[in-house]
Amino acid sequence: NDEPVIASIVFQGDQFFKSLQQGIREGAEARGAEVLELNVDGDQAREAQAIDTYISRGVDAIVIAPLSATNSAGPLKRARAAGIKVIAVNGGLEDKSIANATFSTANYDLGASTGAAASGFIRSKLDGKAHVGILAFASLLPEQSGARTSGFKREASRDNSITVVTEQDAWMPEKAVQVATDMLTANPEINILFAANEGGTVGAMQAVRNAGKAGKVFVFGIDGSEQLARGLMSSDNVLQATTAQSAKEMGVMGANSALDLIQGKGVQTEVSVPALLLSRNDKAGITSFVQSLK
Amino acid sequence: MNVLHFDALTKHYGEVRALDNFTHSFAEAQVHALIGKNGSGKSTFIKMLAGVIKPTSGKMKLGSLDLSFDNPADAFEAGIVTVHQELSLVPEQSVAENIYLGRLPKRGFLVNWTQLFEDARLLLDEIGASGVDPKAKVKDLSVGLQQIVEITKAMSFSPKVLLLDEPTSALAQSEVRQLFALVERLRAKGVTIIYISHRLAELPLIADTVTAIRDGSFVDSVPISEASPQAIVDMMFGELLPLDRPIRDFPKEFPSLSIRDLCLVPFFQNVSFDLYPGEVIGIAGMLGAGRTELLHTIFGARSADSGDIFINGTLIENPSITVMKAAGMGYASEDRKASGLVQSASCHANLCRAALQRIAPSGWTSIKKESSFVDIQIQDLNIKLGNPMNSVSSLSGGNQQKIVVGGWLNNAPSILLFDEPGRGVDVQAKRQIYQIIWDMAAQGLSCIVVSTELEDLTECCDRILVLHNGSISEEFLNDELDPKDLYAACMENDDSTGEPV
Amino acid sequence: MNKQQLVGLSRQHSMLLILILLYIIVGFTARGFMTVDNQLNILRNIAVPGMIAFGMALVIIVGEIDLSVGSMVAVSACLTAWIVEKASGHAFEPAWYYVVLGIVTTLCFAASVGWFNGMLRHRVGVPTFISSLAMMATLAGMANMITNGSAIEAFPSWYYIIGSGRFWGIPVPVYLLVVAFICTFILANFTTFGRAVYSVGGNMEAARLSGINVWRTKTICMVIVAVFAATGGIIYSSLINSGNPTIARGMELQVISAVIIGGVSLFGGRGSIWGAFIGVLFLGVLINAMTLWGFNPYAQQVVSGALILGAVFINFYIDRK
Amino acid sequence: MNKQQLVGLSRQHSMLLILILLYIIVGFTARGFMTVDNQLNILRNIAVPGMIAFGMALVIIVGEIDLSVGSMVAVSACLTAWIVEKASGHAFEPAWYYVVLGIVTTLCFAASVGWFNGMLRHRVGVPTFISSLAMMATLAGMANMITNGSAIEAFPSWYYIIGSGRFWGIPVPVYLLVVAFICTFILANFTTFGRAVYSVGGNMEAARLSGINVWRTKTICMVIVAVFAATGGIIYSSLINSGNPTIARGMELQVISAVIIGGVSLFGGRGSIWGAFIGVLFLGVLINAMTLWGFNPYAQQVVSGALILGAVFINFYIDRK
Ligand SMILES: Nc1ncnc2c1ncn2[C@@H]1O[C@H](COP(=O)(O)OP(=O)(O)OP(=O)(O)O)[C@@H](O)[C@H]1O
Ligand SMILES: Nc1ncnc2c1ncn2[C@@H]1O[C@H](COP(=O)(O)OP(=O)(O)OP(=O)(O)O)[C@@H](O)[C@H]1O
Ligand SMILES: [Mg+2]
Ligand SMILES: [Mg+2]
Repeated sequence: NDEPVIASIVFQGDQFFKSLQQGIREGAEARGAEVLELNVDGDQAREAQAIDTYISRGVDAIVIAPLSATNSAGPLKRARAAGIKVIAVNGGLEDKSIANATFSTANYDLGASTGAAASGFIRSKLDGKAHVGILAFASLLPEQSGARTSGFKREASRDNSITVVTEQDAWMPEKAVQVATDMLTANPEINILFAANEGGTVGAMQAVRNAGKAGKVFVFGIDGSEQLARGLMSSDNVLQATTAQSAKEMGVMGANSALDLIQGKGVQTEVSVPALLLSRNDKAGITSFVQSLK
Repeated sequence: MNVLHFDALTKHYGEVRALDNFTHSFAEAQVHALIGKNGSGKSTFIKMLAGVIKPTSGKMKLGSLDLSFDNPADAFEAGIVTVHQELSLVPEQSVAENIYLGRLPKRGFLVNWTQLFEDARLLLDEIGASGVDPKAKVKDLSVGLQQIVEITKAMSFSPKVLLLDEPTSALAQSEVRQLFALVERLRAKGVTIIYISHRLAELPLIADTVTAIRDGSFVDSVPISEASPQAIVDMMFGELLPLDRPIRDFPKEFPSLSIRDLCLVPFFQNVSFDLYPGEVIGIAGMLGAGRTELLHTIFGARSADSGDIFINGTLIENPSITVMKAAGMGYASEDRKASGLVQSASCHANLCRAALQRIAPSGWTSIKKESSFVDIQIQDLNIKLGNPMNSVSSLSGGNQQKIVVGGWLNNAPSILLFDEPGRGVDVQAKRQIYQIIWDMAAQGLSCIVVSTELEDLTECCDRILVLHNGSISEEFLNDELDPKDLYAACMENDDSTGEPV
Repeated sequence: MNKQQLVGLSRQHSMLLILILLYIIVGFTARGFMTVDNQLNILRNIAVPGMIAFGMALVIIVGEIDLSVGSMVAVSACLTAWIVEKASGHAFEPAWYYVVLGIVTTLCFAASVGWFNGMLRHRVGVPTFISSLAMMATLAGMANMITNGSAIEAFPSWYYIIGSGRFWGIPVPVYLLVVAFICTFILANFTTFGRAVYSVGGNMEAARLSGINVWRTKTICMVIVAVFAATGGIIYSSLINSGNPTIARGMELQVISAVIIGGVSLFGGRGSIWGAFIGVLFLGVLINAMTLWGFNPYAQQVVSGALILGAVFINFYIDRK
Repeated sequence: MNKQQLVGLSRQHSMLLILILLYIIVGFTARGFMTVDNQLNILRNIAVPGMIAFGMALVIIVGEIDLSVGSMVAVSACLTAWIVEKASGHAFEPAWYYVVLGIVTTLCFAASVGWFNGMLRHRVGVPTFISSLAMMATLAGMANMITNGSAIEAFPSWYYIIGSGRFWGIPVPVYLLVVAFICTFILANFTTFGRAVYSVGGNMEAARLSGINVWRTKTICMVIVAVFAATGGIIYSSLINSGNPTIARGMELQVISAVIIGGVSLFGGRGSIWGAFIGVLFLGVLINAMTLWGFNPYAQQVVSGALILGAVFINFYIDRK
């Protein structure tokens, strides 16, 4: 059988990557390609090994969410040398010559988008002053986590005076509830919580609710999910805004570009997929986002 | 009426016929001694009756009741209770809990602790072990006391049939007498007792009949009145040459081992003696007299509080096992399960372990290189085993003991310490071990033998020291020495048991 | 009380002393630590690892281990949410009918997994270390498959009570923790089953020869820890108000550390539920303190590793004396 | 060869038979599996877990365990990179000077951590299960601190050879794996040290009374596994051309699974290096097959869990007979 084979590699099993892989699969299968899926579970070595396996398997294209902008380069370079098309999604590689095409929403932009929303909120509701607690995932994925938090801090402090009181790691929801609760105990002056991923945002939201601080502490997050959408719609006024990526769309775009390359067509090499701000003030946007998840 | 009846009872382990066509009846309310050399199938027989293993074929009957057990609990139900050869206690739990293991008294669904301790107290008193605290943890008791707990546990079932597999192998005389008194009381109550022991001298004191097994087959069963020592040995072995301890002459000029004022609180103080090349010294003493600790200290496995050890006249500065081994010393441990053998390893590996530095001084070794050392011991000590590569745990107790000794002989020691070499070893094997000791002694090996069985010492040793209340109280030259004298010396003013001699 | 008794006491409770020391140090250095609120936070945070630790203590005392508890927490949260979601589609009211259905089914599922591990150990001799390791991957995959990778949010509004509610100011999980403690404590110390657990772990052959049903004892312990883990999953599903497959990663190691820090012997036969509680509390206070101190996350790993090592060091060192 | 011998043989090599079965199944169902290239990939992929597994087999046979190997891999990669980065600033040429400096320092560091775990076990009685668990957190934190969370890229261009180079078409890590196998195999089977490892693991007291230096034996095993883990870290640092703190997460459990699947007894005293190799190869083939099959990643977790369970089941089941 001559149908093209595409390997789809991601590094985590959460909803974002799930949607991304689903997009890749749907995009590819719509055009008659076979898809091999893999989740390397945050392991750089496993990623390198998987790429080598696909090279000897002789796939036609690899659509990958690279674990690192630099460290994922080596094996992908080998893949490219073996004549395999390489499409990077969810953030590119530092060495622009490796990927045939790159689709990304920069992590920095994700943070910045939420940061901008927070900036407006702080200015109008908190007189331009805020004490911020941050939940990140620096010991899981240092690069991505750092980019998101710095994007947030930069934008949020624009025209405001914000103090980052504490910055902790907690990316799983149940851990995040606990850490956020502890943070609020230790630093009662905190009035803004920022979480850098879905689990952290869910946890921060629940922690504020549990501590009975709804209306006093406001949560800003990153990533989109049904639970976060519901949080934004909820009347308790805890979660204010979060920035989602259009994961599925990005996956479909990646798959299409891979198949175009295989068929010898030219493609755009750098596509920036815009970040999608979901805000309490924009119910319509939230509703249409939830639709897209289904 | 014949209460216990066996019809062609058979147990095969693969090719090994552990018990073959055993047909016999044991009369009610009597003590039946079951004898046989190591590996003859005694424990196998007991284990089937106790529901631990299932017979390959054959029948067991208690009165008119057919016995067929799926697990030990079924045997208890039928009134058959066993004290196994290997101690089976839970070291971390209290004496009372061990006695009532699996049958703790309950109040509602909770354990009735008060009753548990009271019951245990009563039982222990009844047995004459009032010194044992039912709340003490078993791991804090000496081996002997643990054995008492084990027997108390069996008693608590009020058994119809009591199986005792070498209950005295870890006991000293005073405790043995307690046990016998107990057994007699049980017999009077109508309990049938099957009693396994290698201590043939005990049999006339306790048994009503003597039944022998040889190589898995029933040999004969005679009333005790007809069982002279010679007859018993004949039943066990067919023929056995009389023992002849060579009276040897060796120069007593330069001791190969000198102990001076050795102290280890609270076990012993100021122990001093000399051991000459070619001499075999016995150390006698009651259970818990601290003999094991003394040997450990001499061997460097424990450090003494004070005192000096000289080997060939040289003071050993910092005794450790490594140093002592290098100086030519070896130590055959008393407890082959806990500290003598690596049960998970092969016979081969166990025979080589202590002597690896000698077998392979360069550090490079191989099965081939080791094989000659293994084969020679299997042959010399007449160890009964299938393939040396099989696990040592499949051997009978006596053969395991020979492996312990063989392992040290491979290291060509000049001083060898034996802690209870005869525990659980049959007469023939014991004699083989003596013979080896004497042969080696003739070539200059010096030995110290510790044994709870005083007959062992009088049969084997040139000189016997008595360790009493922590110091050497008496010394006997073994010349036609009567074990009874030795026994008296061990017991003198023994305030720990409080018994008159 | 003479000197010897004092030494004996400190030996037995060395971990408790270390914990008190930690309390004093943290109390003086971490803002907000000594408030009632924060102490309740700590208790609520250790509620789930705590109850699992009690079960794990039994499992380790009986001579086995269970590495699948973290995945069990995740799959239980997801399974409960999934059942509630499916059932609520069929509209048999009121809502608590299907919440109860979800909870009961999940607990039964957990019990059967524990039973399965026990059976594998018994019938085939597969060590629980390895069967539960394989189970860890299987259950994690199942959690993802049930939820299709995302969180299921289907609970009625009052469901939050289990994980986040309070009665008389005390969080509900704390009550659950206390109940779990009392039950396991009584089970271990005052029932024949509990004593059998110690016997089997201390000397399996002796226990068998005394007619104790060794396999039933072991299997029940495996069932207990699985059920506690499932309860933990249900609490978490309420805490975060959804069935989320990413929760409780690595919790098995946290729980096992706690149990061992609390003095339970990995070789079986030795340890106590009280000790397991102390161990869990120690870790809980440590995590809480580091959050309050606001340490750099990287340094937190190093410090918590070093402190665990230090505590165990002191504990064993005193035991040695 | 009669029937009984056949059964005996299959018993001894049941895991090998299962592996062959897996090869046949995967060979027929996964495209590209049976190519020379792919087989070399598998070998290269198992090079690091493989050599660690050989060390781990020794550690488990001697009756201990080391849960810190995954973190050790990560910290070693980072440490090597960090040293190379610092040293290259000082420009003492040629480049291989400071690469060697980095590698040697890292290996010494690993050896001292292994030695430290051994000492803690010896002097204080802290079980290696718990000390290495604490070490796992500590080393992971150190890896993050050294690199400040991001990867250090400082290697000279030829450094890739260690992890990705080939000689005569065969990847360099495969040679390293083979060398590690031969060395550990000889160590375990043809040296007095190897014999001592089995004795100590089988019965520590018996080994001590035979004059074996129990603590030296245990400590050396801990050192060996740590050094193998550090070597693995160096190989990975070359493979991904940087010192990255996120690598090898959870590798300890993968390696321990492999060793146990390969028939090494968790209770010590029993097992073989050859068995460890079979276990590692089994897991390596499984991961490779999953990658080639490319089905849903969630199902992959379930399937791999179930397959490990199945393999162990068959293995123990045959052993039972
Ligand atoms: N589990 C087993 N597997 C294989 N062979 C066994 C097993 N148990 C016992 N045997 C063999 O069965 C025979 C009888 O052993 P048994 O333990 O009954 O001897 P014994 O008479 O009690 O010896 P001892 O006096 O030394 O205790 C021996 O040859 C022994 O090696
Ligand atoms: N772990 C322990 N805790 C407390 N006392 C002990 C312990 N081990 C031994 N003892 C005591 O030390 C004394 C010496 O015991 P040891 O085992 O050396 O005696 P032994 O002469 O070798 O007797 P055995 O015939 O039992 O080997 C005994 O009083 C014993 O009760
Ligand atoms: Mg026997
Ligand atoms: Mg002794």
